[in-house]
Parts: sequence; structure tokens; C-alpha cells
Amino acid sequence: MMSEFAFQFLLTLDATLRVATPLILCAMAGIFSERSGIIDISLEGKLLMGAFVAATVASLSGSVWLGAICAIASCVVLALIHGFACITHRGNQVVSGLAINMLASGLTVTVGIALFRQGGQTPPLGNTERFRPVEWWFVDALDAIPVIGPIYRELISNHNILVYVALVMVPVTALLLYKTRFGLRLRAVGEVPEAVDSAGVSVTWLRYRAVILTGLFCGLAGAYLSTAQGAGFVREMSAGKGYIALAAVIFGNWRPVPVLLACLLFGFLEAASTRLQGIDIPLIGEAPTQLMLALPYIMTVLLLAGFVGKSTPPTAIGEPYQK
Amino acid sequence: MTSAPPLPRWADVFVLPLINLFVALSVCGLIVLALGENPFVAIQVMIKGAFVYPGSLGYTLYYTTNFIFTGLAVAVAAHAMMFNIGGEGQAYIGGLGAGLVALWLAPMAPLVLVIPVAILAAALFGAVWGLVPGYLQAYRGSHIVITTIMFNFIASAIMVWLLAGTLMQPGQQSPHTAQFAVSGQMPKLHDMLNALSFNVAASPLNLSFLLALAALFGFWVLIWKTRIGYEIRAVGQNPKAAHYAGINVPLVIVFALAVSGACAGLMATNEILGVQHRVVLNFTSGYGFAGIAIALMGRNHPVGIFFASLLFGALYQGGAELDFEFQSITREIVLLIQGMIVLFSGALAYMFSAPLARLLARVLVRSKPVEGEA
Amino acid sequence: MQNILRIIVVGIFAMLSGTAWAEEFKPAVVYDMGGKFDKSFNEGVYNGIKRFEEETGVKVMDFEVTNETQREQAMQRMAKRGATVILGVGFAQADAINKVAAEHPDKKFAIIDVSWLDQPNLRQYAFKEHEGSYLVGMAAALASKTGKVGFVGGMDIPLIRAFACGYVQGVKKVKADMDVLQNMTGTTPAAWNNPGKGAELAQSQIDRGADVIYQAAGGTGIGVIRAAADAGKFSIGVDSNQNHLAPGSVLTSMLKRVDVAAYETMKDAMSGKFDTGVRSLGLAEDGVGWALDEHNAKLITDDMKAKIEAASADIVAGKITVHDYRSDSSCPN
Amino acid sequence: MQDDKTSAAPAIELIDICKSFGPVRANRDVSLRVEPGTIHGIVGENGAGKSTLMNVLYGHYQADSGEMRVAGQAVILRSSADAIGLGIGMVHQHFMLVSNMTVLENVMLGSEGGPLLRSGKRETLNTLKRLADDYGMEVDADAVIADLPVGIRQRIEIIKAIKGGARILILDEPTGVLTPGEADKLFEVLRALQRNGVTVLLITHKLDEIMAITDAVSVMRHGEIVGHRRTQDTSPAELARLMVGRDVLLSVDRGSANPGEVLLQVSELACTSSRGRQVLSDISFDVRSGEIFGIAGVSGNGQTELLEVIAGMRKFEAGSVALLGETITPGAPKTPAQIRDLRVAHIPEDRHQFGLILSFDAKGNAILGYHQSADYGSGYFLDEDAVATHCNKLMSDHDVRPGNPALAARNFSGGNQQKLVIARETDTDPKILIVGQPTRGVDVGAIEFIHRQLLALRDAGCAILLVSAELDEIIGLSDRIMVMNGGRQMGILDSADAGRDRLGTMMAGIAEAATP
Repeated sequence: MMSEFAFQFLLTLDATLRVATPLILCAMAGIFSERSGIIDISLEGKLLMGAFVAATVASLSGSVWLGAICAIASCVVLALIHGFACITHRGNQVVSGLAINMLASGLTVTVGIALFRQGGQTPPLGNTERFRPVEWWFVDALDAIPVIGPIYRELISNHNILVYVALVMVPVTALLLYKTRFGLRLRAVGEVPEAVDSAGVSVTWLRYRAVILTGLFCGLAGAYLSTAQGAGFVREMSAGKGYIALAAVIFGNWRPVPVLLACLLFGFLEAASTRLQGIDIPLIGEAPTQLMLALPYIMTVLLLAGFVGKSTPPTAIGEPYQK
Repeated sequence: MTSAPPLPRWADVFVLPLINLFVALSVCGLIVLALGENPFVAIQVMIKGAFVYPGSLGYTLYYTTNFIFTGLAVAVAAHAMMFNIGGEGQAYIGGLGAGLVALWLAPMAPLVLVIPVAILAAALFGAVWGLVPGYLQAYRGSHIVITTIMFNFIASAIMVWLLAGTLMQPGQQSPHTAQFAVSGQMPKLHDMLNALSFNVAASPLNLSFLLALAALFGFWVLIWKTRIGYEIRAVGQNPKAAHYAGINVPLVIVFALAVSGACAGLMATNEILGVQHRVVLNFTSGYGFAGIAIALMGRNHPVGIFFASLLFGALYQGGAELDFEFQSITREIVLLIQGMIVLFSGALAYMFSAPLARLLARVLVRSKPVEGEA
Repeated sequence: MQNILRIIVVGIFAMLSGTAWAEEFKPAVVYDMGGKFDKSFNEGVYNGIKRFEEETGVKVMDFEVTNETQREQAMQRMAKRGATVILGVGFAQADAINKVAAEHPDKKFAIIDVSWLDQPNLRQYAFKEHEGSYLVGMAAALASKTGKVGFVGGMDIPLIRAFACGYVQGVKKVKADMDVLQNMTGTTPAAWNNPGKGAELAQSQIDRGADVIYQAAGGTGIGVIRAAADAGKFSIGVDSNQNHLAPGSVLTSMLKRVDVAAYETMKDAMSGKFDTGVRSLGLAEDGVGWALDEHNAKLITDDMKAKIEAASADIVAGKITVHDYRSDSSCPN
Repeated sequence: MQDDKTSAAPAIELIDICKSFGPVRANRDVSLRVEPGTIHGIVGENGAGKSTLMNVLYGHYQADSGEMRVAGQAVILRSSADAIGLGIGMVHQHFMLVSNMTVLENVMLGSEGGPLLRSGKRETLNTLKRLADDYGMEVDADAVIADLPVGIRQRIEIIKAIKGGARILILDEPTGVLTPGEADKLFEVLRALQRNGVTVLLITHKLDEIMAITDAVSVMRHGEIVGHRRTQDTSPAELARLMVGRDVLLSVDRGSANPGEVLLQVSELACTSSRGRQVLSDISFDVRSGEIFGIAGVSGNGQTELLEVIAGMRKFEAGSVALLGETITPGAPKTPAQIRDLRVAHIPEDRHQFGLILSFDAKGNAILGYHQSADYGSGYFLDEDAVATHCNKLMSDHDVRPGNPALAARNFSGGNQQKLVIARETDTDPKILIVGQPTRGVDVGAIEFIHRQLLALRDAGCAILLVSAELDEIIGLSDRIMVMNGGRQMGILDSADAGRDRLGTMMAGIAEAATP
């Protein structure tokens, strides 16, 4: 019984990883933009657009990789629109983000219907048009070993390649942020853009590079949604994940590893709520799945209000830079 | 530091928004063209669908009603320089308030009692849902934008929980409450007009439309005619000067957000009391977000908000017509137009400001000198 | 001159009297939120309509609603555009059609998955999904090696519980001690259109040992089928024949012949044989069934086929009664 | 790049530099020569255009016209990067430090030495060590900025500016936030830099610093250079006079005061800024009805904070303020509205930030602070006609032009804006009037008008507390004068005893006069 419970827990962790992958990619995307001082509530729109373009191109061309590349390109275009409005024209970053979310909602369905005439969906993708799980070496050999065997099979191996990509992106983000010239300048520009400017570095170009990176990561997240986790695009398939990722960025205090943990926590809540649905838990009663799904938002509000922990956003966030 | 000459007020208020709207619509027109349809024909279809067909004007004004309320919600907060993007959640919770009153009071009280109480409840519930983020911003320093986004999701979770649980009508297939008794249903305008022997086509347009017009007027009075409105504007335009003037800045922010939430909550009177006659899931369906576009286009002024709402009402109603007429364009194009309008009238609002100012300066240079120049 | 005058008079008369003058047959259908290509329920209707159009050459007006208000609005629009028969798809349109039908007593209306309305010009289709589900439940139990099978529902409503209940009865008929894992995707209409979550639920059931999963979840079910296929397990389709979605993995599909209902509605209306009231379609009426085609021929052994067909005959003959969850809001097991 | 001393090309030469921001002309025909290897001071009041000039010099702003030469070469700076390339470093008034990063990271920023930080880090550590050896500027490379005291932060700014071998170092108000001890350390560093051949430009409004460390000094006022002096040939008093100007010639005969009862009494007031710096300490004075009590001092010596405390806009730590018999203490504060209700009027120092809402029309500004008054409406409503009537009256009484109540405040000239503020605040017949910089940025005609009004109010029995950086204004209007320096009072003089020289030296914080 206990080992059955442990096994179920392990499987829930496994599901957590799958559910958290788009959150992780989106949240890393958010870190770049927000660390450079640009609020990005358009993670949601970019995620949606990425998912749509990935599935569409994969479906039309039959190549999942081409789909992913085009997804990235489309998200970079959206990011550049955001940058054009917020950096070049010093527009309101929230308004611009909202506009992009609306554009993404409208464009994906409009173009989807025009292309496929399937109510805004893409046709279901075949196996060659999707990213597939990757089985690692020695899975069967290790199966015999207790504890390690199941962990290796369920938790470590047999994930989609983009799951691994997402996990790799966390240290990549951290390295980029903390070990490179670009990262140093990026962190500085979100705090004191004047310092970067007075050090002879262009604030504008730096911020553009940051939003481009945001687009890049969002594109991957979108591709995961429609061509790895799913098998095709359905309208509004991002379903608020971009906002959860934003919440994770805030919750993780704009730092890659804590943000990863926040994503995993939020992913775990979702995975667990899926599995606990309709199940009576001793003492608690029926699992409060709505509460579990709303918990990321509630926790973020409490954090922002300073009731739990402390949130320290980049100092210059939201303010257009003007000499 | 490009210092363009100042833009004349009339150009700022009328010309610039029209240019922005024109550019937004032009881009959408190009997209329609890319989809292989004629954008001019599409516009014709939309105009016919919004105004010409019998009953279509009623539908247009019914949508307009929603937009007036959510546009006002954004505008009230905007006057205090607060960005309330929580209209969606505030309207949702407002619907809960209206619904609870209508469900409990309607079976035992007459319409003249139930409807006003339900309207008040909608406003009150919405106000609470706006007040909390306002408080957190004013006294705890949480970013109002993030908090209101989160409150939208929290509202949605609460409503799903209630509608699929306690409030769900027993034995029903979908999560919504039981239908309100007749005294909990806002009278439809066509019924009233037909009773006065005018012959009007049926539409969901109901008394809430008049309430919306009253709200527009009330908004104008509140912001420009009252002391608290003066304080709201002062806080928004210059919080330091407001502090100097003895205004309790945080309190005014909380108040503005509460009024803002109340406006959004009133949207529920149209949807819930006026049309659905029961609390249903997702009845806000994006109206709260559209309110941002309305307020941006309407320049936070009641007249502007009215016309922007009318435009959006026509887009929504006319957009549905596209589904009937075209294979490749659907009403989702409306979302696209909405997005373009927010982009060009909001984020890129001043892209054309400097060029326009230069152009006008060149044209008007001989007409008259500017008064009171420093 | 006289001729011209006559044409003008007739023309004016025609314009004034509108529909009354030459009653032209104009059918219309209003799809619900999933859209007509949802691979499931709405698409089933679409297939019936398509067949009708191809056979008769009559064009059917259609509309896909995207928000709550549009259901009524779309029907009103159809009525105003001169539709003579309007088909509503799904129980969510019950309120709207009830109202519009009352306002247009001269027009014919039909709705699928509704049985509780009372309008003289309305035909209602109710399906005995529990009977079809019973058969695929047997198929699942016969194909399962692990002794555990699963069910993934869409939105948690009595209709879907009826699917689940019929399924469980079928499973237990084969093997009384078999485990049936059950999950609903959600409590809101969004649950019909969330393939990601469908895949997660299927995966969780597979993790717990299920090797055949029946889904009744609209667009969400696509995710279930995909997850089962990815894991090398069986899934069972619903509403339309979904066997082709993952050949070799979709064990069979529970057919709910909404296409028949749609086709029949249009055909009857065209030929003037349109009668109203509730039409209850079960195995006997060929309104539900199970799918066997080239995509799953290898999966269904002769033995399975024989057992399922025997049970089917028994149900038609009344020897087996499948309990309908909706009759008493409970399931016997 | 550095020529031998003999060639003597100026390290920096500016010729007729002009720079405007919209209608505001921040620099007008500024010409300046800075000799190599010297410490050159630039003094001036707030808003005199010093910082703009330095930002032009650092490439942060581009001049509208004029020429700039560095070591004899004409240069055009398009960005800070160009300035850095020419060996110019700058320490800004507001530190350009990222407070959640380490010292090392801050110092590296902009010159990381490659796409990866690793090699640059080693190099920067070497630089830090070299600078510590050369100038005694020791810092802990791994410390996070937020944890460091202000003095060290400034040291890091200097290190940033000179790490690449800058030959010209600009410091903008470097001691504004430093303790005296930290300032002394800074000067040691500057002298060491000078010994190494670095040319230093020091912008400040603290005269003692000029006297202590510079070789030459230029004085700026209203965007123009009004004088160049060799430090050894000048005195603080002369500089103070140059700074605050002498173009305000008071032609009003103010007559003798007729002081009555004490209406405003400040006792042992102490206040710290939000950054924890002591901005007011031990301030005590009283103001009687029928007198103007002037506070002299170079801007930024606590006057602003003093006015804000009295107006209820700022919290304070110790002491008390008694207004018309009501006492405010840190434990029993009053809001600005409550204080205004006592009939205390307040003309703030900065009309753009506090006194006016520029986007509001004149009507709206005419009731700012009085919008709750029963005169302008009933109940919750404002009576627009009453407001317009009131505004018209203010405008005609106080000669505000154009007399259009519907015109937005930002479209009035500075003088008329100020007249509107003064009209609003004095129209209520206040018992106490606190005034900050009443004639800053106001044209000469309006100045006289404003001065007359203040005197008329005094003669009507109002107690007036006047803060001004214009020495002549203080002397011309005040009956008694208190001088402030560094948040302390340097003494209170009868205006009969207060000559320009005496006040000037007190303002410079040099001599303390006996309190009468």
C-alpha cells in the first residue's frame, strides 16, 4: 500500500514535469524581458501564437522541427512589436502586452479557420509531425533495481525532448544571466538603466535583445504545447499558462532557480489536482481542485502584498527609459 | 529628446484617435485581404449586420451596454492613474452579487424592489473585488496590474467552484444557477416599447442600457463635478501636489478602484439580469479586457467612451454577421481588430503625435500666435 | 404593359408577404461551441448534413456559436433569413431553441440530446448512450490484459455519467471484479476542449494500470486517444467513428448516430414528413452502436465480435436492460 | 594623449554651448576652460544648469550648439561611450550603481573584457587592487552595493570612472550625501588623482568645499556662467553673492514691521530623510504676526524639509511645531489639510511638483487645497460657477495673465503660474504664510508684484516664513533672518545687522553669529 502510494507520488512528479515544461520555458522567457525592465504580460499571447504556428507549420510541412523554428520566429515577431511599442515609442508596457494577447487570440483563430476550416483547430498531428518521448539507455536493465529503477524509468527517462530542453534552459538562463557580459548588462539595465547608459552601452539594443530572447523561449514553449504535449492546436490552448508563468517569475523573485521551483510547484498543484479530482482525502474531504488551481494566483497576491516573503522586482521595471 | 511642437487640443482629442483607429483598421483590412476576401465588402457586411437588419441595432446597443460599463471601469481608475485590468473579474463577481439577490429575493418580492437591490449588489460585489487590489496597491505597494490579473483568475476559480457546486441548478446539464423568477429579470426594451405600441424587433437590449447611459452621466458628474472627483484627478495627475493639497492619496486610490470595480460589476446587470436570467459561466467573455480598448479610445471621457462602446458594439454584432457571409472570415476578426486598436490607440498612441504636430505646426504657423507662451 | 404591371404587383405582394408566398425549403443548423470539426459530436452532425447536401444538392446554412448569447441570436438570424427548419446541436441550446421555437410557430425546429422541452413544432432527439457504452465496455473488458480499464469524461454532467455508467455495466458483464478508473476533465464547458488535460488524465490512468480507456469528452478525447497511442495502450472513441485517429490503438468507437439524426431531420423536413416530439434512439433504432472497420479489424477477435453482437441482440430483444444513469441519478455498481 | 605640461592645451574647453529642453533653456552660451591637472569647481544654485552642462560634456546629452574641445582637439560626443573613449569619466549626483549587484559587477559593467565574465573578473580585480594601492581606495570586491555605506558607494563610482585610465573626472555634487568624514576621505582621493595628472571637475553648491580643494572655480546662474575665479583670489562670500545673484534689486520700501504675538513656534526640530540622513537638527525659532522671518541659505541645506514639516507634508523625529496654539509633535502629527484649516497657507518651493497640477486648468488649480471649502460648492459637489468666479477674481486681483480660467496651468508663463499659486494661498487671508522660493523662475516685473503682495500681507498682520535662495530677496523682505547650513541653524539676525558679506559667510557655514 505504502509503495503503491510512493509509486503514485512518483508518477505525479512525472506528470508535474510534463505540465510544468511550458511554464518553465515561458517563465525563463519572462525573466529575460522583466529583468531588462520590461513587463511582459504578453507571455500568454506569445505562448498561444507559438503553439499555433508550430502545429500549423508541422501539419503543412510535415516537419516538426520546421514547426518549432517557425513558432520561435513568430514569437520573436510579437516580441519585436512589444519592443517597438515599449522601447522605441516608450508606450505603456501593460497596454502593449494586452494588445499582443488580443492579437494572438484573434490571429490564431482567424488564420486557423482560414487555413484549415476546422473551427480554429489544426488537424491532428501524426507521429512525424510531433516531438516524441525519448527513451534513455538501460531503462529495461535498471528496471529490476528497486527505487532507482522506477525513478529512472518514470521520472528521468521517457520524456519528451522539449521537456529536457526546458530543464536545460534553466541553467542556460542562469549562466547567461550571471556568467556573461550580456547577462551582467541585462541585470543592470532592469535596475538602473542610467548606469548602463553611462557605461557607454545602448539601453535600447540591450532591451531589444532581451525581448527577442523572450520570444525565442516562448516559441519553444508554444511548440511544446501543440506538438509535444498535444497533437495539434486548439483555440485558446494556452489557457492562462502564460499568466501562471508570470506568477512564477514573480514568485521566484526573477531568479532562474527559484522560478524553476515555482514552476514545478505550480505544475505539481495542477498535476495533483488532476489526479485528486473527485477523490476523498481523509480530514479534508473532497479534494478542493478549484482551490489548488487558483493557489498560484492567491500565493502571488499574498507575496506581492508582502504577507509572505518579500518580492523585489527589478527597480526600473515598467518605466520606459528616457535620457 | 525630440521636442515636437505641442499638439493642439482638438487634434489631440479628435484627429489623433481617428488616425490611430484608421491605422488599426487598415492593418486588419490587410489581414482580411490576405485571407482572400475583400475588406470593403467585409465592412459593409458588418455595418449592415450591426445597424440595418431588423433587431440588429438592439443587439448592437446590447453589446454597447456591456462595453460602456467595462470602459467606465477602466476610465475611473485611469483618472487616478491606476491601471485596472481586473474588469473581467470584477464583472464576474458583480454577476454573483446580482444573481444571489435575484435568486433569493425574486420569488418573494416585486420587480421594482428586486431589480434595484440586485443592481446595488452587482455594484457592491464588483466594488469589493476592485477595492482589495486598490488597497494592496495604495497601502502595501503591490503592483495593481499584476494583482488585478491575479484577481481575474481567482474570481474565475470562485465562480466555477460555486456554479458547479452550491449554486448549480440541481439536475441540470451545465453549470449555471436556476433561472430567476420574473421579478428578477430586467425588462427588455422591445417589450416595453411594444407595450407602448411601437413596433420594435426583439433583441436582448434591456433597461440596463439606460442604466449605462446614467452611469456615463454619473461618471461625468463624479469626475468633473464633485470634490472627490477633483481629488481623484489630482491624485492621478500629480500625487505630490495632491499630498500638498491635503488629499489622502492612498484613500483616494482605494476609492477610485472601488468605483471602478462597481462599474465593472454593473456590467452583470446587462448580462445576468437582462439577458441570461441566471448566473452562467464566463458570461464576461472578454468584455472586461475590451473595456481597456474602450477607455483608451474614448480618452477616459464619457462621450468618447460612449462612441467607442458603440463602435465595439457594432463590431461585435456586425462581426457575427461575417460568419454568415464568408467562408474564411469569422467573428474572431473582431478580437484582432480589438487588439490592433489597443496596440495603436494605446501602446503606440503617440507614434503619430510628433509627425502630426509638426505637420499641423507647418500648416497653422501663419494663423495665430500661441497665447501665454513661457 | 399589363404584364409589367402584373410583375410589379406580384413583386410587391411577394415582398410584403415574404415567406408566406412560395414556401421555399431552407434548412439551417447551429453548431455549438466545439465547432463543426470537433472530431466528435458536432462533427457527427456535420457529417449527416454533408451527406444530406450531397444527396439533395440543397445548401444548409450553418453557424458556429462562440459565446452564450449567440445561440439564441443565431437561431433568430436563421429564422429571419427564411430558414424553414433549424437544427440545434447539443443540450446547451435547449433554452435558446425553446424560446425561438415558441416565437416562430410556423417553422420547424429540431434539437439533439434534449428530451425535456415541450414545443409543438420541435423535434427532440435523445440517444441511449448507455446502450452503446455497454457494448464498448464489453469490448474494453475483453481486450484488457491488466484487468483494469479507464474512462475519461468531459464535463461532469448527467449525460456523461450515463456514458460512464453504461460502460461500467458492460465491463462488469464480462468480468465482474474488473476495476474501472473514472475521471472527469472538469466542471465547465472548457472540459470539452482541453486535449492536454485529457492526455494527462489518460496517462494517470495508464500509470495506475489501465490498458483500455474509453473517452466521452469531445475535443478533450483527442488527447486521450493520443496518450493511449503513445503509451501503446488502447482507447475507445466516441460519437463519431474515431477509429482512424490512431489506427491500431483505437479499439473501437461508441457510435452515437447524430449524423443519422441530422440527416433524418433535414430529409423529413424536406419531404414534409417532419413529425415532432421526442425520438429516442438506441441500439434497436440503430441510433447507437459500435464501430468495426479496417482500422480496428485486427484488434477485434472473432470471439469478441461474437460476444458483443450477442449482447447487442439481447439488448434489442429486451433480454438485457442497461440502466440509464439519468433515470435515477445513480449507477447500480 | 596628454601633452606635456608645457603645451598647456586646456584639458577641456567649451565654447558657447547651448542646450534647451523644450522651452527651458538649461545652458546659454556657456564657455569654460579647464586647465589640465587642476581641480576645477563649478558652483551654482539648484537648477543653474550645472548638471546639464556636465551631461553634455559626458556625451549623455547633445548640445544644441557650441563647440567642445578635449585636450585641444575638437570633439563631437554622441554618447557616453564616446566620452569614455576620450578618457572622460563621470560620477553622477545620483549614483549609477546597481544596488543588488556586487562591487565587482558594478565596476565591470561596460568593460567586461569579453562575452564571458570570467576573464574580465580577474582583470577587474587587478584594477581594483592597483587603484587601492595608488589612491588608497580599498573596497571589498564581493560586497553587495546595498550593504555598503554611501561613502564607499561613491568610492566605487570613482573607481568606475577612472578604472579605464580616465584623464578627466567629473563629479556632480559628490558630497551631497556624505558625512563630513566621508567627504574628507573623498578629497584625499581627489588630491591623489590630481597628483597623478587627472583633471577633476567638481560640481557643488557647497562653498567650503570649493575653497578647500579647488584650484579654480566657475559660477553658474540661470544657465549661464557668471564668473570665473582662481580659488586663491576669491572668498566664499563673493562666491555666494555670485551664485545667488544681485539682479533682484528691491525697489519696494518695506517700511518697518509691527510684530505682534508669536503665531508659529518651532522648537528643537529634528528630521531624517528617507535614506536615513539627518536633514534637520535642533532647529528652533518663532515667527510673530506682522513680520517676515527669512531663512537664508544655499539650497539643499534643510530649508525644503523645514517647510514640509511645518506644512504637515513630512514626518519628523523630534521637537515640535506650534501653529496658532496647536502643537504638532512626532506623536501627534497633523495632515496638510488639517494644518491648512488652521489658516496656514503654503506657497511651495517647487510649483511644478507641488504647487500646481500642470494639466489642470487655472480654475482647477485655483482651488487646489481648498477644494473642500464650502465656498466652492455644497455637499459633495463643486460649484463650477463659484470656482470660475473665484478664479477670475484671483486672476484680476493678482494680475495673472492671460486671465483665462479655462487655460491649462502649463500654458502660463512661470511668473503667471507663480502669481496664481500666490493668489490662491494669500486670498484666504491666512494667519501664517509659509513661502518657498517665491520668485524662482519668475520674470522681473512679476517679482516686484509678488514682493509687494508679501509685504502687504505682513502689514495686514500675517506671520510669514520666507525661504529663498536669493540673498537679496531675503535681505530686502525679511525683518529677521535665520541662516541655515547643513540642516542646522547658523544664527538669527535682525535684518538691520545682516549685510551680504555676513550672511554670505554664514551661508557658507564658516562663521556662526551670536543669536540675538
